[in-house]
Amino acid sequence: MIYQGKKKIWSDYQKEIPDDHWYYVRSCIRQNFFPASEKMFLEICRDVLGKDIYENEHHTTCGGIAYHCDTIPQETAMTIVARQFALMTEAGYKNYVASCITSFGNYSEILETWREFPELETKIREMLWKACRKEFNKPEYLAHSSDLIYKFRNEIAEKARFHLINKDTGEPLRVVEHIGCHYSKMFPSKGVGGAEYPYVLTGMVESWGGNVIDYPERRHCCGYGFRQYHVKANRGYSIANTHKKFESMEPYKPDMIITNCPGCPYFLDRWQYVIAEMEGKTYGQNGYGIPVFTYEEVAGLVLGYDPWDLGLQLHQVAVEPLLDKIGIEYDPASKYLGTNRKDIMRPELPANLKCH
Amino acid sequence: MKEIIVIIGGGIAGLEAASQLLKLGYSPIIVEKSDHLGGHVSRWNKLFPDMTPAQDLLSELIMSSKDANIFLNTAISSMNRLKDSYNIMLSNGISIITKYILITTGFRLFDASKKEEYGYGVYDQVITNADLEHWFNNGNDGRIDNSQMNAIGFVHCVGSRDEKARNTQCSKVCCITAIKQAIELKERFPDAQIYCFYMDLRLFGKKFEDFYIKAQKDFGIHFIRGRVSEVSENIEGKVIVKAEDTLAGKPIKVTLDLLVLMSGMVCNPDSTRTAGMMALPIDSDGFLKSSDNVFHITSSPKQGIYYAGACTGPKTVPETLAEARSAVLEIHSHIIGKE
Amino acid sequence: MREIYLSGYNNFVLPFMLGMLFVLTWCIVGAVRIILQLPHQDRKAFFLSLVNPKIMARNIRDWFCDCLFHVKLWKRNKMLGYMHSSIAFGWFMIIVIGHIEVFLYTPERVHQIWYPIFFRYFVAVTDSTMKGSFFFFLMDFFLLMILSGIILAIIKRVRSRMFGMRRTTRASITDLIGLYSLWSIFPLRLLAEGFTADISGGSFLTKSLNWVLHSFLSDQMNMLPTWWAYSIALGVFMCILPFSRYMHIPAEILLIPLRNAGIHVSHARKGFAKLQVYSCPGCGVCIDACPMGTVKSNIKDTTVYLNRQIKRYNEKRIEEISDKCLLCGKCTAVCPVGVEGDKMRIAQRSIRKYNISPDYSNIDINQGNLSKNIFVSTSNNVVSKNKNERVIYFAGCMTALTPSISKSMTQILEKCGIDYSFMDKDGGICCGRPMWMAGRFDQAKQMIEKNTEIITKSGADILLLSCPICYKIFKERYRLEGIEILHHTEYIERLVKEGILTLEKSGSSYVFHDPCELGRGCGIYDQPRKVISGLGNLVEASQNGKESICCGGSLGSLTLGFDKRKTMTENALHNLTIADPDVIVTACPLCRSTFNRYSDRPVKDIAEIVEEQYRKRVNI
Amino acid sequence: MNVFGFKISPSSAIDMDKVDRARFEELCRVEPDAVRCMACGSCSATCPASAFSGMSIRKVLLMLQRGKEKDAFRMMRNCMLCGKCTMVCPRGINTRHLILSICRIYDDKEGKQ
Repeated sequence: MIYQGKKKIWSDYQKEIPDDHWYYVRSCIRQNFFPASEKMFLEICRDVLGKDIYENEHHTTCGGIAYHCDTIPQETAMTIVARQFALMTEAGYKNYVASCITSFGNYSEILETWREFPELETKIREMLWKACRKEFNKPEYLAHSSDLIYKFRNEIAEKARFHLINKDTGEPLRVVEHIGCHYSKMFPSKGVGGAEYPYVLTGMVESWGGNVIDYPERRHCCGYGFRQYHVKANRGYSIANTHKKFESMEPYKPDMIITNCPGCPYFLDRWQYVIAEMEGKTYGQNGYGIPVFTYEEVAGLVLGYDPWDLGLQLHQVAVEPLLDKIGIEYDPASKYLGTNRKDIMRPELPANLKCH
Repeated sequence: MKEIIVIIGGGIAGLEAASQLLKLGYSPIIVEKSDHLGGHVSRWNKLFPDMTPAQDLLSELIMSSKDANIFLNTAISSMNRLKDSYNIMLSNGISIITKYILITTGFRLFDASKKEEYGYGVYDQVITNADLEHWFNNGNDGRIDNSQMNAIGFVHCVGSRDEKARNTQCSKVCCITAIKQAIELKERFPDAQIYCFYMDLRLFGKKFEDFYIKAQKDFGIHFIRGRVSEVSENIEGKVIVKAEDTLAGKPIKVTLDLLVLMSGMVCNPDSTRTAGMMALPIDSDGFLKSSDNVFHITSSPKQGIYYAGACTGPKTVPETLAEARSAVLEIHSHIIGKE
Repeated sequence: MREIYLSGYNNFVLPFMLGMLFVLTWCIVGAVRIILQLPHQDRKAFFLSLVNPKIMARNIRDWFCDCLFHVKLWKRNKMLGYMHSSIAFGWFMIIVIGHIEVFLYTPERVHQIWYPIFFRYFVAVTDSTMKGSFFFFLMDFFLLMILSGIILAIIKRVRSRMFGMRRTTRASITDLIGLYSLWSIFPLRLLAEGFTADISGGSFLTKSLNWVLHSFLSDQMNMLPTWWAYSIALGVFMCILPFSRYMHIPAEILLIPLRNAGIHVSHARKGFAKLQVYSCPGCGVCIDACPMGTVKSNIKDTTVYLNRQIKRYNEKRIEEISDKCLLCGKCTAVCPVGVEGDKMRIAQRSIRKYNISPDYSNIDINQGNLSKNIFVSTSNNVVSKNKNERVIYFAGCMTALTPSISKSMTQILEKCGIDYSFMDKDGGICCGRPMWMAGRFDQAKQMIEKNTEIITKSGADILLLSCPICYKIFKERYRLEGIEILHHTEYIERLVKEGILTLEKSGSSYVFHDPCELGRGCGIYDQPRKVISGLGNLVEASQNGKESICCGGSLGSLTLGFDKRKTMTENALHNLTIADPDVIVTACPLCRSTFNRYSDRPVKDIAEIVEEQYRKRVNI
Repeated sequence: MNVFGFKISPSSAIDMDKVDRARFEELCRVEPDAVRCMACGSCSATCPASAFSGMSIRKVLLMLQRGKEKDAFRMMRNCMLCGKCTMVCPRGINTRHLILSICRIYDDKEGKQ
């Protein structure tokens, strides 16, 4: 691997990311899967970086999942998106930041489509007006929330209490970065670093002390793929993809996986349990899995937040071995205590995957 | 008085034209930007289909054109049209007035690193056809392990027939070059499995089909119909190539010790620059546009300006040489006609 | 005649006796083994044939004609025929007359089997004997006949072309020993009898020699060594016989009754096949006959060498030879003893072991177009009269590649107002012959079953075939009760004969190429010629009919590559165009496309020329 | 025990790294022309058995080289050895003998009779 070669490609794909005044839209599913991530993002933006970030409780789904599942036509998805833009316009913002990769891809696709076919935009404006009497301006900048963390990765690093370094050996942690497919595969120029070697997460990992590993199936989908998972008959295919990725990264002995998509961390995390049940195979050390994190969780960890406040107890794969490796202190007793210190009950432990 | 003819580009087209012009009693001037003559051929090892050493061809060409006026390390600074001639300013300060200009600026190899998914410049074991020829010539390339080679791959059409690479034309010579290089590698590494990933095999020339059959039968080279989709590096530093075997209708994957990208021919930016000076038209494929593509392939729309070789599109060596002779004949008949 | 020696014995008879005992034991054991190896029914048929006077008569005729007179060789070349029959018949007669002499003069010595052989040593001539000078004359006469044959044989070794043979077999070492011992037997006998002729009597040859010998040799002691030498030559010959090609002499005696009993090769190496191998005289007539002989390297792949390799159990060569063969059957047609080179090869192929076996049980003949045979009534288009028969037309796989044949044939059927159904118009199941030729009988039988079902179900009266390859297997292996199987040459000829189809002579000259499977395979030679004669001027090829040369395209060969067949096709074309015909006519789709590839003149199927000519006539 | 109601789907991909070439090489020693195929498809287009089992000697050759031997055997099931493919092959491959050689060298354990 020639690092300079990759750097050259990264330099070719730099995108403009607004500095401040962001209009934030949440993901449909992340709050269920990794409930603290979006909260942590807002906290980092506001408290750590001191930025203006606004969110509006009236926004809905972007329609992306339904669109990709072929259950709604693109015009419908566009009208939904137009409404989101109208909310942003009403709030007086111009920088649109999406928490979800599929939303980000959906927005990018719609904006590109409108650019190519302006008559479609006009039509959508009419439809939005008919539907809810709203008007909108297109955002000046469109960013994914990981773009913002990427932009301020070095500020976060300066304030970091921990680094992605094995405290015993002093070696950088081996990190697998997994980018959501809709981040830049559709429009390489819309993602930091392009589609082939997206830099958005690699940049964070490098700033925070880790080492990104480049394994053969790095480009491969996590296996979610909407229709693949949503239809039970197709789930074998969904897990086959995840399985392929783990088989490919296994020789590199990764310490952790960092992702920037709502579905990916969920599937990379949960399917490890299913694979362990089906095949009896685990990919981490000593029968554990490879812990999977969202970038917000990782940012929270390096900034010194309490792992349980970050919601890490909701992961299937135990995070404790990694926390130990980095040297992050945590209270095992409070793992299953809610914010109100009440017991949220322990999950049943799987047979093959070691989970503390 | 001897007629002066300026030849822009000292590749094989320029050299052959100069040698023919000398024979006809004219006074050719070769303007070459680099420090050596012969262009791409000077870095090539052997030429298909007879495996002629490129150096033999080149020394013969240089020998027969040695009486021409040759300016190396010289670029064209400007050009402008006088009444019935052209004034050319060279970067070395010399200015020439001539009635006839022959553009033989040739092509440039497609920059393989633009096909990011193939990892040229990122993976250690990915090289181009030009790199391989260079290795054949001097045996010196850190990316090629002389002792151990189990599997080698060739990707045809890198940057050719590819809208995403902004080149829709076929580079014409890569298929046969890939077969030639595959055979040469198999001769050096007889135990290695060699795979050629192709979209179409476009082998049109004399003896090319024999070459193909020889590659299949005598050298056991595997031809896989399917364009490589992506290349990765595994933990041992080998490259993993993925494609669809379209004839089997199945995805295919293979681990290789070396991957050779058959970079195609694209128009030389110097051609475009030179054309810009004289407002010469550029064709949709990016190459210089001839008066027409059937009857007057060596003529430009401007009087006194002629083309030869790959500046008008991908060509083989024999085609380039033939075109150089043809252009010389055009110039000659034009001069005779005027007298 | 009186005896000189009381014992009637001398030590020199030992080599002969040794050889005789050895060869007799060998042959008896061999014959018993071969008969035991026959399948039960074949053995039964053989024994029954021996008491059938008609078959026995045929056996006797064949023994004389084939073993002694070599009638087939006479037909091929007079010199060759004379050479073989002079030795065989001459020797036979010497043995017979020798025995007659013993019976006549010394009947008490009959039980001493060496006695007739060395008769002249043991007896002295008396006055009364001269009554038998007739036998003396005969003995010398046949000895001379043999000697003339041997001189010819020696000449043939050097100049085989004089005997109509371009190439001859390369003898093996045992063959050479046999050959030289055989050659030396008779000159030695002459010499020995020459020495004793003054005592034992003789005729024009022996007496004259005796006179010559005595003119410069006086020592009577020369006599014994020559008798020894004669006996040794006999002994050596008989000892080497089982290991040389001369084994054909006893083997053929058994082969003839077995063949006449209707026995076929059923096992690649045992029984009848083994007998065929040993019956091969190694004469090499098959070498010139083989169409592959145009390429010199193929000469070693002819039947004579197959037999030799089978004797040697050289499995690699057996496989090579049997797989390469085009199965044109010409070697069988020309073989003087009737070794079936093609069947032998198929038998060799049949013992291969395969790990993958095709299976056609999944083919449902009721599905698709396979068995939808609808007979199109074209009676309203009657040219002359409507025949009350339904024809099922099976064009065959190869005809699918030369659709002009099937098109012409269906046109003819329509014009003649025949009710027909084109069975494999949209493809069908292969007839099984190519699979059969590859020696995979079980697979071929499965195909035969499927096709039989389709054809029987159709309710047709006639099965019409365009491809001789199909025709042969349909004739030989299909059981189609009540359905007449015809090749289109036969059918066209019949239509012409019945006046349904009329022909008109044109000025063109045609040569007919007899396809292997149609001619040698099924014996159809006259019908196509009759049809062609009605269309124009029929000229003949240099070699035709039974000796027609394979086009080289045969499916019979498994290993001959496309590039290796070109010279064979060219040779066959050369043979066909000797009389410079305008059109080459054949009756096989495979021959047609093979010839068409290299021919300098049009190559047509017989159906095509009939249809073409008919069409022209109607258009005018 | 699998309680999920689905399994990891097996990969349909060809992994050339795992292809055992030994038997194909053995085949090539007997049939050196086997590798001359240029995948024109004439053989399968003319094949009467293709109607019954999708037989295509082109695909068979390809599958054997790609380690998908079972697929190849399945296709060969209905080959009738009629020789049409040999007649049409533009590269002059002796497909009939090739088929017989495949039947000898390879071993279809499941389809054995």
